[in-house]
Amino acid sequence: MHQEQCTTLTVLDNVPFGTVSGESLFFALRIERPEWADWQPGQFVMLRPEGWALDMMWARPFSICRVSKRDLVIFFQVVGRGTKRLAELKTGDKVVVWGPLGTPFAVEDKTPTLLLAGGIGIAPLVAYAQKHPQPWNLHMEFGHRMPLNCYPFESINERITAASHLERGPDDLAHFLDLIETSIKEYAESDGLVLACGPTPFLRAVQAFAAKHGARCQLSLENRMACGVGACLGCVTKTTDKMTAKGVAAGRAQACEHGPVFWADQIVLDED
Amino acid sequence: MHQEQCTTLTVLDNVPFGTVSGESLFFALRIERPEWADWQPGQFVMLRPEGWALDMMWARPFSICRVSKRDLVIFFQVVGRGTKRLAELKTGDKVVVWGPLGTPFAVEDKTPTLLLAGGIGIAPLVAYAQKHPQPWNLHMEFGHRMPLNCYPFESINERITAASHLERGPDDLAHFLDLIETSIKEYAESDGLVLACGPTPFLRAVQAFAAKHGARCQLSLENRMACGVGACLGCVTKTTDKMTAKGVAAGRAQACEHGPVFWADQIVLDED
Amino acid sequence: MNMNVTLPGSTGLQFKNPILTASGTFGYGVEFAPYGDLTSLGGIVVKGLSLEPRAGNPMPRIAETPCGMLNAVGLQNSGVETFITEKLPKLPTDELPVIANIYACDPAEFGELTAVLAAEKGIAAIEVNISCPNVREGGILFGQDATLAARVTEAVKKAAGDKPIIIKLSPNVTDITTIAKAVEGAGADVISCINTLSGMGVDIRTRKPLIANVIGGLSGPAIKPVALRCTHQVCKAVSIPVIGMGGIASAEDVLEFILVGAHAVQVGTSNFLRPDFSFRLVKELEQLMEKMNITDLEEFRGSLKL
Amino acid sequence: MNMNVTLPGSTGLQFKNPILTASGTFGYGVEFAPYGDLTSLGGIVVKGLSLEPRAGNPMPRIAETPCGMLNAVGLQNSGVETFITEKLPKLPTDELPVIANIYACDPAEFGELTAVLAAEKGIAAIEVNISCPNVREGGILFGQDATLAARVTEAVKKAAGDKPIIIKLSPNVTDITTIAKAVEGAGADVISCINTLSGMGVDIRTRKPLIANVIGGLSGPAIKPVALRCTHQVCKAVSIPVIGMGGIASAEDVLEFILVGAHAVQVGTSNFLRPDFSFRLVKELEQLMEKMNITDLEEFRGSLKL
Ligand SMILES: Cc1cc2nc3c(=O)[nH]c(=O)nc-3n(C[C@H](O)[C@H](O)[C@H](O)COP(=O)(O)OP(=O)(O)OC[C@H]3O[C@@H](n4cnc5c(N)ncnc54)[C@H](O)[C@@H]3O)c2cc1C
Ligand SMILES: Cc1cc2nc3c(=O)[nH]c(=O)nc-3n(C[C@H](O)[C@H](O)[C@H](O)COP(=O)(O)OP(=O)(O)OC[C@H]3O[C@@H](n4cnc5c(N)ncnc54)[C@H](O)[C@@H]3O)c2cc1C
Ligand SMILES: Cc1cc2nc3c(=O)[nH]c(=O)nc-3n(C[C@H](O)[C@H](O)[C@H](O)COP(=O)(O)O)c2cc1C
Ligand SMILES: Cc1cc2nc3c(=O)[nH]c(=O)nc-3n(C[C@H](O)[C@H](O)[C@H](O)COP(=O)(O)O)c2cc1C
Ligand code: FES
Ligand code: FES
Repeated sequence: MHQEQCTTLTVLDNVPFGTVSGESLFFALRIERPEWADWQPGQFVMLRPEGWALDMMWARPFSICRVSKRDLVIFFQVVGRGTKRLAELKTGDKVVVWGPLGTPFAVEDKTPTLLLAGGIGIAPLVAYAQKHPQPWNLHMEFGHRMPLNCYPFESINERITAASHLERGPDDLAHFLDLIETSIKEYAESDGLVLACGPTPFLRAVQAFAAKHGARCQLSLENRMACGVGACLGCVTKTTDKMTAKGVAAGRAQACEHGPVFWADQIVLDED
Repeated sequence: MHQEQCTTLTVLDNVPFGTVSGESLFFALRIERPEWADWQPGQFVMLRPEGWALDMMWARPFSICRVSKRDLVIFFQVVGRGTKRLAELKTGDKVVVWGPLGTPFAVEDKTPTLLLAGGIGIAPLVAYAQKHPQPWNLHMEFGHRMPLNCYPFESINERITAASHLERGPDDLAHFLDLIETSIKEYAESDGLVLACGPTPFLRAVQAFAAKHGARCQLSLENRMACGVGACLGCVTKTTDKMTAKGVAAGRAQACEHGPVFWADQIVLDED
Repeated sequence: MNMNVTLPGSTGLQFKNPILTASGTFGYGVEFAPYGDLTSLGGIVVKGLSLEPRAGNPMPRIAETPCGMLNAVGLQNSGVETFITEKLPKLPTDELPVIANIYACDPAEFGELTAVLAAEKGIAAIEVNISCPNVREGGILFGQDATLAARVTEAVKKAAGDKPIIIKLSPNVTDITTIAKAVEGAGADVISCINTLSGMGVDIRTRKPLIANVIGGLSGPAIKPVALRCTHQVCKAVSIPVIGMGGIASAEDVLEFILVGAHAVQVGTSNFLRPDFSFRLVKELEQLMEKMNITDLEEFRGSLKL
Repeated sequence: MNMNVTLPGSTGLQFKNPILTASGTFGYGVEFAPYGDLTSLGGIVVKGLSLEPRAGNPMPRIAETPCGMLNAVGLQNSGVETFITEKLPKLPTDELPVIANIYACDPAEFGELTAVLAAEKGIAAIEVNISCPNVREGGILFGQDATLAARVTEAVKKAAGDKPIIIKLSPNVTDITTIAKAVEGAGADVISCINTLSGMGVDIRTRKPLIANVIGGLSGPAIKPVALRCTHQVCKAVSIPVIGMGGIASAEDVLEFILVGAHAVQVGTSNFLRPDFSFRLVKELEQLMEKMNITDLEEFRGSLKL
């Protein structure tokens, strides 16, 4: 019935993108293509190097950024112990991968669709722009703190319009949020679609603007995950009474199964 | 006062030796030369790859097989989890190394010296033959179960005589032990020196023969070790009342500090 | 080769191999169906059930630790009724022993819950969580006090009809054998051990606990030595069968628990290493037994040389 | 930056930084002198001492486990007299607080041992191991029973003169706070926690236990969540200072124990990762504090947000 698979795949290469004070913190990890029948943007994989032995038990979730005939590419940022060790992966190393997992972003061919990306949250939206049947209906606003060449901004489908905003301090942030609110309001008025992925404070702002202006909006969450398949209940998000997904009970939905993409009005974002 | 050091070194290469049913189980691991003032055959290093993170906490002890201007070479056999992962080490990987540790083999320039090696126990004796000031006084008997090309037998100092014995079953073993007993008896009669390194049952046989014929004999033990510096008391061996080493008390001596090389009449070998 | 396990006594419990999955780590089974054949497992123990739906603990609920993890999921579940009507029918219960894991706040509620499940043909046995350290309303107490543990056991036994009952012990006690003997005396058919160790983690940057509940349960290979010690002690202390668990991550680990006397094992946290972990483990155990010339597990069981 | 630690109360104990080395993992200090400057450490706790020499447990005594190890060394030592005459003079006791760790079979012997050490100028404090799970003659009992723990504490306190006494607690109890309060009440100046968890390992091929003593003590990063939970609970339960330990393997780990309220920490099993581990840790802690803008540890201590 499902099509998820779990396989051990070989790393093709692990390419650093840009540098921050001389350090490489962003990588495009390219691995053998898994034998998937299909996948959709917004879905993710769980990935765990075999070399981790038992020290770190959990795989890490990453958005699918690109799948070609030969490879699967994810794009990641070093933030902690796991991603630090992912950065050390070399050609020929083995990784365990399962997926494609989760609920993808809504695709409405003819609807004007606004893509809001914060930092590394750009990864699934790169895939979205690539796979969309009518990309001329898409526009992206991308806010980031690190130099632009740290992110796969260049590789965004050329047929969509996209603007990037470097955030150097509170003023830049305020400006970016204003801009986002204005855009969300516009898209709401034309019954457009707003899709957002990024850090939680960013998603909280988007959620508030969408509620205020009545925009149809989806958010992609990055909750901590252990199993990735809906079993451990570690990644749940609180739901509102607007939640309609089948199988969601007790006001809690697993982000790995019923998300990571949720309709903004169906969830309550946690405090941290 | 001491000269041991602990440093992080780079792997130069990790060369498989021979194969057993198609599998590589023996390796010569070559790493950067540590900055040691001096070392002596029979001494060992503790070695732990940085990539082990916290999963396996202990370094593993290995005899020093060769030290040149450029490199330090150890020779190892895959027997368990740790050595299996050592076999995966690649050029450029980092290993933590401390040493040279322990008490070396006795060197008596002019004394006829018999080297008894069992399997991977050949490693420190390769170093011994290489460094001995008068190698023409040395003779080696080498017993092994795996094909000869699995071991560094070829690289033994050409100026010593050496015989190898493949053990295919109980008959070969009995024959080898007979031969060893005869040799030990001969060396005992000429007040020679007998040095042995190999699996515990082998050492136990050598110890018994040496006692029986009154040979001056040293054994190199391979006890399980955690610290390598005499602190954890995990590697101790029982001692006899002939033990004279300073600081040994309560009938127990740390193999890492007072050994790994002991006079055969000063220790009691454990049951397993 | 015989991997078959029949629990002695009147339980009638049979597994086609000794590998079961542990409660809370394998969902309701269906989540793992895309990754392997559920009926190849010895059995599954489903996520803890309560009489009424529960929202569980606040987030964050899980944190990774060296060779293990902490959890304070706190028994989020949609209640026993929903389980019976929505989840159970999806499972191949004819070919797969499905064990219900239950949790309640007092012996009477334990009894009520048991009665509901006892009526279900698809349920092979009932595992009683007297040891959950996560829920504040007394959760930890049942498992840490011999008298309370016995009282819960009696209440469940009375309501269980002919369903075997398994009491799951906590390691967070001074002497686990006291509790084991108490629940054996009170009528337990089987003991399973261990539940998680009481642990904690903090984030030095936010200065907050890693999980909202502050204290959570530690599981995974980190706790295997403790689990093996508990299983060994319990096997020596009681004469009912024991199901061992705690940190199992390889076929060797499975045999370790059987060597100290367990009849079967459960795999928990390792299911997160990869979702096909338990399915692969069944095959690896078969290969290992072959390599080690173990033709009958019952012969190997408890053969530790002391 | 102020890494200095002064224990409150009448103990007079001062460390130049909060990093001490744990008993049994750092020998008598001298073994590690070739790898770093002993006086750069906050202090060292030497291997457990007894009144008479002891041969310790049979071999094998140690086994590696996931993110940890088991040990049943069993207090091999050449007796307190030999320590005083042969080991202590080799240590730079003027610049380095050297803490003696002691073990005995009954309160009277604990007292006798303490009296011998109390006379030594070079000893900064006495740490009392009431929690060793390795020695069969009652070792485990003192630490698992509040009354016995208090009795040992009183005996040691009476004999200690003005030397501060540190009681080291075992985690192998249902409620560690009961024991903590009992030893505080009996006059302990400081509590250290935790000693090892009771664990076990077996070899499926030889069918024998991994360590000859069958049951041993589990230590290392595997137990850090349990150690942190115990330290947190004890810090809340008592008002005397607490030294935390269990699985510390990084500067972050040190701050975690201080965050839950510990005044200082001890590093054990991680000394086996590399013999210069503790020396490096002191420097790493300094760097981390700088990076995190912690100028005073006392301000950071116990600032966990609950
Ligand atoms: C569905 C999904 C898709 C994702 N896609 C991407 C992607 O395409 N590229 C990318 O770089 N990252 C992505 N992330 C986030 C990524 O999974 C985390 O950055 C990573 O797991 C952190 O692991 P770590 O061991 O380095 O950090 P840790 O040491 O575990 O933690 C470091 C910090 O990251 C936080 N963290 C830990 N785990 C997660 C997690 N699973 N998600 C978010 N934060 C976490 C911690 O709370 C902590 O603050 C995605 C997350 C999810 C859930
Ligand atoms: C002083 C000394 C010098 C040595 N020199 C060499 C050498 O030059 N080449 C070489 O291949 N090996 C040498 N050894 C043995 C080597 O250290 C072990 O084979 C290795 O530690 C096993 O690690 P593992 O993780 O693969 O095995 P494990 O999985 O830990 O254990 C596998 C088996 O090896 C045994 N074992 C574990 N640790 C040790 C140990 N430290 N010593 C002996 N047996 C152990 C176990 O009891 C078990 O039976 C030496 C040992 C010592 C003490
Ligand atoms: C995320 C998670 C949820 C759990 N939920 C339950 C539960 O609902 N009921 C229960 O009895 N045990 C529960 N447990 C405990 C496990 O069943 C098992 O006893 C424990 O994790 C030890 O095994 P392991 O080390 O193999 O994981 C849970 C464990 C984890 C990791
Ligand atoms: C090999 C070894 C020997 C030990 N010996 C003693 C001892 O003699 N006295 C004692 O109080 N604790 C002893 N311990 C316990 C440690 O001091 C410490 O409490 C425990 O290992 C937890 O810390 P860790 O996880 O950092 O190792 C020993 C631990 C190990 C690993
Ligand atoms: S990660 Fe386990 S339920 Fe989502
Ligand atoms: S290995 Fe620690 S004393 Fe020898």
